[in-house]
Amino acid sequence: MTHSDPLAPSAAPDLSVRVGDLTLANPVMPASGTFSEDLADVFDLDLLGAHVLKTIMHGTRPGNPTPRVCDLQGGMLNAIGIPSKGVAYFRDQMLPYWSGYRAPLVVSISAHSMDEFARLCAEVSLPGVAAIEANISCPNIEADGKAFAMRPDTTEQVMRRLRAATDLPLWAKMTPNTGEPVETALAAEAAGADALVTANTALGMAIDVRTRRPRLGNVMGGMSGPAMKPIALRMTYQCTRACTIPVIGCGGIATLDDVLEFLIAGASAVQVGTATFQSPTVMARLVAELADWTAAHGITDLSQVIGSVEMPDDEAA
Amino acid sequence: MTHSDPLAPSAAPDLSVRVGDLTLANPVMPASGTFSEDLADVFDLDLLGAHVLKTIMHGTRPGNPTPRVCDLQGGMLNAIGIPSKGVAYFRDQMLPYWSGYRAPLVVSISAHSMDEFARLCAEVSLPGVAAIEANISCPNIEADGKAFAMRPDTTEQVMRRLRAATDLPLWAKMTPNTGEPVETALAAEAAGADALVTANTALGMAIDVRTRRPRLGNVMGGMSGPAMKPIALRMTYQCTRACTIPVIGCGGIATLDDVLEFLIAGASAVQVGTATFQSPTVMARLVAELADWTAAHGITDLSQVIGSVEMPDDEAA
Amino acid sequence: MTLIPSLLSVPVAPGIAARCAEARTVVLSNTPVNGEYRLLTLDAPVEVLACQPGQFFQLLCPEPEGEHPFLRRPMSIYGYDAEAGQLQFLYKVAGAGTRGLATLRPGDGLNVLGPLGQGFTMADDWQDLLLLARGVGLATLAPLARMAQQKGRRLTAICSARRPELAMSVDLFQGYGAEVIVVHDEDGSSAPDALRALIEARITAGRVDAFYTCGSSRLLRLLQDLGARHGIPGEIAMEQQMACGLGMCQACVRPFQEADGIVHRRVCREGPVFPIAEAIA
Amino acid sequence: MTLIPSLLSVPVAPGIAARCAEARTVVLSNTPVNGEYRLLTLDAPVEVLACQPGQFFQLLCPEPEGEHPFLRRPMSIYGYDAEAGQLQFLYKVAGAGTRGLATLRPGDGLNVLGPLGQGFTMADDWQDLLLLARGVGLATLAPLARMAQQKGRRLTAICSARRPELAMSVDLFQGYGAEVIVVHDEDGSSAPDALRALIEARITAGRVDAFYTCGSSRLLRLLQDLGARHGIPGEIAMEQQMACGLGMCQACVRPFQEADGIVHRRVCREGPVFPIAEAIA
Ligand SMILES: Cc1cc2nc3c(=O)[nH]c(=O)nc-3n(C[C@H](O)[C@H](O)[C@H](O)COP(=O)(O)OP(=O)(O)OC[C@H]3O[C@@H](n4cnc5c(N)ncnc54)[C@H](O)[C@@H]3O)c2cc1C
Ligand SMILES: Cc1cc2nc3c(=O)[nH]c(=O)nc-3n(C[C@H](O)[C@H](O)[C@H](O)COP(=O)(O)OP(=O)(O)OC[C@H]3O[C@@H](n4cnc5c(N)ncnc54)[C@H](O)[C@@H]3O)c2cc1C
Ligand SMILES: Cc1cc2nc3c(=O)[nH]c(=O)nc-3n(C[C@H](O)[C@H](O)[C@H](O)COP(=O)(O)O)c2cc1C
Ligand SMILES: Cc1cc2nc3c(=O)[nH]c(=O)nc-3n(C[C@H](O)[C@H](O)[C@H](O)COP(=O)(O)O)c2cc1C
Ligand code: FES
Ligand code: FES
Repeated sequence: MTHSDPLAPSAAPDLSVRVGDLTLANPVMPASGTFSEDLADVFDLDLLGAHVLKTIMHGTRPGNPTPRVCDLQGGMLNAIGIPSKGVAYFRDQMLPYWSGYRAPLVVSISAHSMDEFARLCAEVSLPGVAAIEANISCPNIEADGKAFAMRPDTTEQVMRRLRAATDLPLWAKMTPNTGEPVETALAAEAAGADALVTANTALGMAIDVRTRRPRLGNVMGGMSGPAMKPIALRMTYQCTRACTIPVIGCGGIATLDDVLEFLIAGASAVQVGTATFQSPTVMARLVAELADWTAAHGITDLSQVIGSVEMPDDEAA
Repeated sequence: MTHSDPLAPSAAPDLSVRVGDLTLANPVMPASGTFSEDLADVFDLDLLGAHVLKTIMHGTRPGNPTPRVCDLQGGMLNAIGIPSKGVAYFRDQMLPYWSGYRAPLVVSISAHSMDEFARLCAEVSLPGVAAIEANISCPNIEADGKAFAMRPDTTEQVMRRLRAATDLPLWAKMTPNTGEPVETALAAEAAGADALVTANTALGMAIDVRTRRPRLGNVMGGMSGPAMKPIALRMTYQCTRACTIPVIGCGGIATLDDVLEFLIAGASAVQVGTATFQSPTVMARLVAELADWTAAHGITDLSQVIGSVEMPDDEAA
Repeated sequence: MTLIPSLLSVPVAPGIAARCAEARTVVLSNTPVNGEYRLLTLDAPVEVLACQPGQFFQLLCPEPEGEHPFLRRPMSIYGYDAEAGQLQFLYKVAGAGTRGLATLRPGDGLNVLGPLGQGFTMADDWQDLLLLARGVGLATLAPLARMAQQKGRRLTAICSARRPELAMSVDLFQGYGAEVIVVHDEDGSSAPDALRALIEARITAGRVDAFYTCGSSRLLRLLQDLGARHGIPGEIAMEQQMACGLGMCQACVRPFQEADGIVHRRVCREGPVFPIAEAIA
Repeated sequence: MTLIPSLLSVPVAPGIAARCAEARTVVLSNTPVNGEYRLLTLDAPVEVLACQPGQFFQLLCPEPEGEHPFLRRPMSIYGYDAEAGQLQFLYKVAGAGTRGLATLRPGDGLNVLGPLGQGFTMADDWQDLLLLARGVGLATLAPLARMAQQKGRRLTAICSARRPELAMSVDLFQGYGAEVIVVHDEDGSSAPDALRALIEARITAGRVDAFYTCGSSRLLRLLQDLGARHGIPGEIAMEQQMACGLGMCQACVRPFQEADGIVHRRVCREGPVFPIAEAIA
């Protein structure tokens, strides 16, 4: 920054937010699986509040059969699976690259068993990693969307194992497919999670009526994009009310109003996924638009926005 | 029908489907809460496969505070609640009107306790009623969307009480908010349900960023319309695979392709809700379009379509 | 909007006198009026033109770029002419739906549903009528002027606005023989006390048999108070969020004061016009 | 599409030689070609015009009435001209996205992302080139003709179609000095055996150093077989469902045969052009 007039709009208002012990320069970060170094061709990745990588698993895995994506009205389905090159590739090839950025690096991990999950967690707790996001919610890994985050007991067990395996800030990525969103959030908090991410994709399906085949090779997959926004916002609101740890909103965020909607509901930061596929520059624009908005509204600290939802009057209908 | 040429497209192909012991002239019926006698101004209600009424409860109730609806990208939220004029009003005022139609009448009921539910079920089992749809899933009745259909045990308990209370065909309306859709479906079947309806609305929320207030007076509400279609289709598919009783698809159906998508996934019939708000004539048009489609594709019986989804080849990705 | 309702026509049951229909209209013009408002004139089929003042339509708004209005938007009938086959709406660009309406160009199609709801009544002994409204509310009351003229009633229209030049429909009211009084915020003539004095003077002169108003709680409270004091009946057109507009979904209820207590009525079905005395501001 | 990407420009990091950009273009023309196909010509900024034949763009298609294409649609570059500031796509109207493209009129804006992927290569010893493609695949191969001419190579283009008059790009190939052979279904000249005979005759005459093709599995298998028998290398442009087009999401993988076994590569990043020998039909 070389500007001298602190009142000029370009004086970059302070958009910093805290997520537990971590301070982010702004609340906008990518959602896991929708981001990679390829995006650096389109904007300066250091404009982001953090970098969140595609979930990695311990060994190498091919991922799901194709087609792996299809589009919907207001969203998409994916069943990428978690193609993974394994932990060694991450350590040797990816970490050095990402360490070159100022933005804190969040590493997303997953596993089929608690042992493997804890081992992977310890192995990725390396210098240069700012936080670990535990993807306990990927609906593609186990049959019919049953993941750790579907239930409070499995959530608490796996998060305790991860908590013991690392000293880094530990985020738990929740699923909208559970019938107990609040109970699982409380279980993650009780197990020592430093933040929650609400949420991963909603389990869905689509059929091509001409071929009578499912549109995804995996038959079912995760719905993301604006279509799931009301569900993700509801979970964000439920979790911020129930828990004391910060919540990171995620699901369908594409516009400044969406960012504000999640912050007002209580999110301390937001993740943007599918919108990047529609417009790869969207996250950089959201940061700029948020700066303009705070300036225009006299907001000096985003804590004036976060959780500021007003409850309706208690008037009769 | 006075046409003489049986090959002319106007010879009204047979669109009848069976839902348990009930035969419907065609698979298209309204979803509860999105239909009333007011629609008779717009098309002949006897064009429908069945009539499904707004859920009634035992006593009179005012419903939720306003605003009760808001619109979304590809859908809407509602928190109408169940304003009810009680069972006497149904018996004396509504039943005589609906008995004037040929289309079978399906009465949707709900209650806060199993006792009240069973009593209401017995009281509405009247001549002129063809089936009872148990709304065990309305997300607005109990806090945070917890309804009977959220869990297999409560589903089984309440459905057993209802089964004992009536000899009429009994349908169970499921919720997409459960983490155990298959288990609750199996529980409803085990308790003696004759059919399942998949599904009621998905719990969501929206905030007006200018006023910072929730867009619904009730804060949270049920998402319906195209945005929830992939979730409802997934549940329909899961339930038809797991259960032997018929499944009625519901959620986001608006076009002929949507109807076909649910039938191909395994639904024996479909319910149309929110689409009627966009176009009140939509159900009548869907019946006509389905007739044209069967004629054009040489389909003589919808059983050639129902459940005809083809699984992807087992090729590697 | 999501659906493109096809032109396939569907029959109503024999014996039903349909009060409304879903119909495709064609835009004749869509022009700005007064900066904030637009007048939309449609070529409409006769089956939707048996309208009453105070009734409304549900419009399936096109999607403006980047926005997705989903539900229909309710709009009062501003003008209707069965012989000319025309239907008019006066609307204020407020959000996604009305921004969508503003994109309509002559020749474009627009799917409408209506006429809906219960319009204004005009009892035989309501000879001297006083109409009080503000902003887009004047659109809702505009067709009353024609009704009054047809029935040979005297109508005074008090048009309230932020600035005198923003008062709408003045010409239209005058064209139907109404006396028009423009009140506005700049000289304070639109303030409740000023209005109260203005109206009470006319009541005292024996020149008010009934009130008509719409929208604003402030104006409603004023007329409720004056009506109660002086025994003057009247009607108000009210608004509420809607989904179906037909009476099916119960989204659009408002509370009303009846003798036995508060009841809920559907704005789209029992309304949008209600007795002033029963409305709750 | 949902987002209306604003024109706000965002910086890339210093030192990055960006291979692609998200840019707003303006439609110059969008005209039917051969009934099933359309040619879209865009006025495009120079930062997206450093293209290679075989690369593609991701187009943010407008929504046609009643349909909602959500993801971008991949389209091969049919023509590009950095000096004139023009970019062209030849597309077949297939579904919601391409129906949306078909609605574009001169002057409309279109958001594009590109150029993406790895284009065709042309090794120094590939002097005699044989190009074989069908339908819209010819669009993908069209810019190769210019590249061949610029590099002074001899190109033979075998254009396959259902009927002779449907063979596309014949003029374009000829314009760049290629020999064009049209084969079609009506006289059986497009059948695999007929093609095999045709191509083998040329190989025998020593007139084929490399193949280029795209799309069809049938043509791929034919060229793989001929390539293996006669030791002729070549390249194929492949397709797959995509989400991001940039390499981030891993949606677009296809299996390839490497020495050690089958590997997955991203069509959008490692491709869309791959060695014919490694592709799996
Ligand atoms: C019976 C009736 C008659 C009306 N007549 C007119 C008229 O003649 N001219 C005019 O300009 N406006 C009129 N309105 C208000 C008009 O319906 C809203 O301004 C319009 O729906 C706003 O939609 P939007 O998408 O532009 O705004 P948004 O604020 O984005 O709308 C969001 C949602 O809120 C609803 N909504 C917003 N404002 C209102 C409101 N005042 N009443 C009910 N729902 C609302 C919308 O329908 C939509 O579902 C009338 C409303 C009713 C109920
Ligand atoms: C690298 C590449 C280059 C291409 N170049 C051209 C070209 O120059 N001209 C042309 O006409 N077509 C080309 N295609 C195919 C083109 O992308 C599809 O025809 C188009 O996406 C269809 O979209 P739709 O909405 O009209 O059809 P729909 O069938 O409704 O599409 C549904 C979904 O399937 C995807 N899809 C459909 N067909 C294909 C396909 N063949 N490959 C990948 N995804 C597909 C769509 O992108 C969309 O997400 C190319 C595809 C790829 C991958
Ligand atoms: C193509 C794709 C791949 C994804 N991969 C992952 C993943 O590997 N790990 C994960 O936790 N979430 C993954 N997600 C979920 C996103 O991180 C995010 O939670 C979800 O898409 C909702 O946000 P959105 O609507 O902004 O996309 C993926 C989503 C998409 C669309
Ligand atoms: C305004 C509204 C009211 C509803 N009321 C009821 C109800 O009383 N009982 C019920 O079982 N479902 C009710 N539903 C849910 C619908 O019956 C249906 O399950 C749901 O809307 C999904 O279908 P759709 O996307 O076609 O609307 C209601 C839905 C809406 C939109
Ligand atoms: S809007 Fe549906 S009942 Fe009034
Ligand atoms: S389309 Fe996303 S990696 Fe290729």
